[in-house]
Amino acid sequence: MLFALVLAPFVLAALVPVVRKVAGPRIGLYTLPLPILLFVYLLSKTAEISQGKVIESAWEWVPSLGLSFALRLDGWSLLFTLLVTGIGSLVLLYSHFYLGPDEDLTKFYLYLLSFMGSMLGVVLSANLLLTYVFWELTSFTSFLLIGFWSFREQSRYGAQKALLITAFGGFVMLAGFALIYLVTGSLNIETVLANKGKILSSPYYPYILLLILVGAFTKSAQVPFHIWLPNAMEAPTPISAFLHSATMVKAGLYLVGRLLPILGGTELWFHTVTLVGAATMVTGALLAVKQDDLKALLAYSTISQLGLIMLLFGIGTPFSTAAAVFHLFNHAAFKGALFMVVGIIDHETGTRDINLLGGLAKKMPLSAVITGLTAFSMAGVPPLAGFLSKELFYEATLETGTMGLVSASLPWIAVGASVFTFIYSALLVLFVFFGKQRGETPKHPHEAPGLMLVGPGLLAAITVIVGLWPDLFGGSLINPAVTTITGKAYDVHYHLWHGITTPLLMSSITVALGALGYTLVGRIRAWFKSVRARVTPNYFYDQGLRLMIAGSRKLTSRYMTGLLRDYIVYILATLVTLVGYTYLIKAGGARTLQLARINPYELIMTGLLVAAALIVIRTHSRMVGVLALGVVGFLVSTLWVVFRAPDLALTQLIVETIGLILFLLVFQYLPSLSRSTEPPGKKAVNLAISAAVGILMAVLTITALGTRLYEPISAFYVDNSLKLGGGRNIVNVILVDFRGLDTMGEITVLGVAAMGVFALIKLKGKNMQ
Amino acid sequence: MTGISLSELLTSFFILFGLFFVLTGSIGLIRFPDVYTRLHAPTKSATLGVFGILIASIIHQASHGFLGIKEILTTVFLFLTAPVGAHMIARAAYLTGVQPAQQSTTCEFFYILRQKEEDKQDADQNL
Amino acid sequence: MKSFILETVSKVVLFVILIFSFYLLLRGHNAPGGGFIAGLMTSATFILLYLALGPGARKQILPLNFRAFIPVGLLISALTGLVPLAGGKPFLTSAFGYADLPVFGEIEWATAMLFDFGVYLVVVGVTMSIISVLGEE
Amino acid sequence: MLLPTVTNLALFTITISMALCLWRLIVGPSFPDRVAASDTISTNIVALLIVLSIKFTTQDYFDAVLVIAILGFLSSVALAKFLIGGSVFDRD
Repeated sequence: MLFALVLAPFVLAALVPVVRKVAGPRIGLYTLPLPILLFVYLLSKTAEISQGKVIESAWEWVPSLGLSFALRLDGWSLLFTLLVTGIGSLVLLYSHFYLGPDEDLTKFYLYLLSFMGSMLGVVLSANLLLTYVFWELTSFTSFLLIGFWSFREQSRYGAQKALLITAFGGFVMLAGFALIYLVTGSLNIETVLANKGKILSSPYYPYILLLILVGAFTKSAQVPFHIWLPNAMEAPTPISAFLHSATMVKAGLYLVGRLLPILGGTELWFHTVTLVGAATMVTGALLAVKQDDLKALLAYSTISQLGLIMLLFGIGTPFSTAAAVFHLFNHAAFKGALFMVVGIIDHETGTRDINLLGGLAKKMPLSAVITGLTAFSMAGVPPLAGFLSKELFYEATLETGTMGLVSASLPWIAVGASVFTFIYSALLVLFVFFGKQRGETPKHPHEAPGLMLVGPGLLAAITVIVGLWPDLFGGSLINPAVTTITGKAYDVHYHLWHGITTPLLMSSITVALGALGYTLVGRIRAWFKSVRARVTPNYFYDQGLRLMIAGSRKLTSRYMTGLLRDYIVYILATLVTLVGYTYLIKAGGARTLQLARINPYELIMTGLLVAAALIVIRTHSRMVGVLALGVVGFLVSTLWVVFRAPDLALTQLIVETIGLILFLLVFQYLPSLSRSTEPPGKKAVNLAISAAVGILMAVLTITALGTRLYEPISAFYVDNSLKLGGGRNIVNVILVDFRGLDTMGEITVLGVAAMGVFALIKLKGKNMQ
Repeated sequence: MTGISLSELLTSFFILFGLFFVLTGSIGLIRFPDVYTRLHAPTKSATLGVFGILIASIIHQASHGFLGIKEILTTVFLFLTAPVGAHMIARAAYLTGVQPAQQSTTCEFFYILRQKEEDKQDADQNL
Repeated sequence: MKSFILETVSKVVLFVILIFSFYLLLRGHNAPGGGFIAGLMTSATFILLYLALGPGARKQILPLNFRAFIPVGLLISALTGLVPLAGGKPFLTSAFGYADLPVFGEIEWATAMLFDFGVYLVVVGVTMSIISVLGEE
Repeated sequence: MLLPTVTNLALFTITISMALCLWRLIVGPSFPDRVAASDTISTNIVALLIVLSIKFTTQDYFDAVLVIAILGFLSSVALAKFLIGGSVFDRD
């Protein structure tokens, strides 16, 4: 059944072009039922899954590679599948209104649905290699989606950047998986989990950990690799809402969560993941404050929140994992809503520049309410869900215990980052919706159509409900996920009010400092903008790309001279050196060369042959060359006949003649043969190489005929060709019967070659006129 | 020399017969002064020379019990095509203006051909 | 520069070679011959036709579309391969037997010959389509 | 005893005549000479093969013989046509 879950979006994606003809501009609504259906199906499964039951189905895809199409629905993947399908359906509904009918809707929905399928694949896959396959699929579909408005240079740049970085991460991760396969001998997550001791103790452990973490960090836009996410904002807003806030960027977190029981628990894990998480959280928050474009602000805020969750996974205690999962769920909800609202603002007012917006509350009351709820939940203001996850976050940072300086400083970093989170959330709400109208917006703002607000409204409602009754989701969603990760049953009840505890103190400090900060927000933004860091990861990326391209161009231009002659020289030279080397050194020179008796008659024939060949070389006129070549062919065929190989002789003869005629036909187009004016040096090289190849081939054939390593198979053909093949002409029986498949291949190649020649000539004809 | 059957005698006779023409054809190819005369010799070798050897092979095979239809087909084919081949080559030589050697008689057709070409060129000019 | 001698002779010779190439094709199984050689021979015949009568005339006498030969040939060869597959045997297994026809007496048929015929068609198709394209350009 | 000597003699003389043609091919002042030379070479090869088939008394060579004859004719006609108008298939 899980196959249907993963493959259905792909099938529907394939059908989109067809459905588009029927549905016309309303294709969005036609594709809506699928994610809703999947969402409902998954909801029906939550009851069983929360009891710890696991649904599995596997199909041997490529057994030899250990790649089986194994899917597994457990607590941790259930949460993600619900996220993907739930937010997916809201995004589909939203994009129906967001994208005008003149957009290329077929392409949009086809990519979107195939993304949904591949994302489901990532979270459901139980085989590491399969995860990798779907992982790269998500990178690929996100590339297509970011570059949806391909006529804009910025979106092309953003798409390429996203693909390069995430695909690079994917490759590095694949190396990590390979090492795991090396150590544990299996790619199935269950078996890998079973002998996790082997991995932890093996010398490869640090490499495995770092390689896989790079994959996760690139996908979840952690610090050094975060630069692609802001550029990914070039994608249409529903995509940013769906991919770049709720699902795709969380795949890295999913992987970290999935591999925590296997790789986690060690000091290396704690230090790398926590530090990177903390660094991302801080940089994201700081950069978010100074952004002018609302979407960029949200992008940096996503980076900061992802850093926060990664940090929690780094701590690795069951409590911090619970906090991480809880925040992950909340973040998906409020960030999705925020992106959609920003999309509405952009749609309605025509701009996303924060300096032009202001006082929209009067004209867009509903959006103001939704943004207020979601932004303040992000800021961690009670009684919203964000406050609760912030509390859990603070509590988790407090009890990291033994890890020395790092664990001591965590709470302060957490509070610092949360202060800035509060500032930019306040910016989002107060700056945009309240206060006076700052600048002229291109379009006169008014409220979005009702149905468009359903998506963000629903998500805002969830943040409020989860805030007031956290336990509602705790039992069915959060705890099963944590149990799958930590492996031990985790049954904690969540409630909003924990009483007066240090986390509450920290929260109140954050809110106080945040409010204070907001009052000075103008000066803070100006100061942040003035800080011009020269050496940023962006700088590395752009310069690195430029240098790589320039370098490779310089390298190839050195040996790719464009002259056919040079290429042939390269090929033959390598042939001679490699084969010659193995023959002379490895095989210790010529074996006993048993030469058959050469009767004088053959000598004369070969003499004539060489003479004709010399004519071909020495001649000036093309015609004589071709003619002499014909004579060479004829003489070779007589040799065939003498050695009693009539089939070969016949074929050789006819090919010679038809070749001659083809030459004549082509001569009408060829320019006159100019004397090859190559410098003597090059001619010497040509001579040397051709001589070497000639000798090599002769020696090889003689030794090959001389040595009898294996029983020649000709014996089989000789006695079976009549019995099995029913023909006395062994060559033909082999060609047509025993080795029929090869001939099939050959004639197909012949057909394709003919088509090629035909096209070349016809095309040449066309653009000649 | 005893015990030579009739067929062996005949075969070798015809081989020699054919051989004579093949050889003379090649010698002719070398000795004759210009293209046109040179073309006469090899066609003879093609027809009569190969013809002789073919008859020899028919007799030889017949004595061994094979009736070679293919030999007859080849002879017929050769008889047909050899002269045409020579004709085409001569025509090609003629049209590309290969000069006949002095010994051969002057050839009226040459002048007619020249005339035709000149009129054609004039026609092209004033077109 | 039509040459009448060539034309008349080639009309006669044409059939000789054509029959010969079919002969080569059919007996390919037991003696030198087979799809490739016969295919080339037939293309030689058509070339002779081109030489003698020019491509235009060829269209009236032989209104064949050589490019269609290639897929047809491939299809025949593929079918001879697929039919045994349908019958459960591995791809391209060939059957053969002996049948005696009234006129020709006892002859040997083999499905491999069908395959060979497919090869024959492809070879003719390939050579002739290239030559006709070059020729008529 | 007579036949083997005769066939060997035949083989020898045919090769000689082929060498002569080859010489004409190399020297041949005008191009048609060279075409004639190559045509004769193919005829010589035909003769050679027939003599060989007599020598080995086999039937197999006759196909090759016929084919060589056909192709020899074809190539010389093609070469000749090429010489005349430069276009082998002259469009009528």
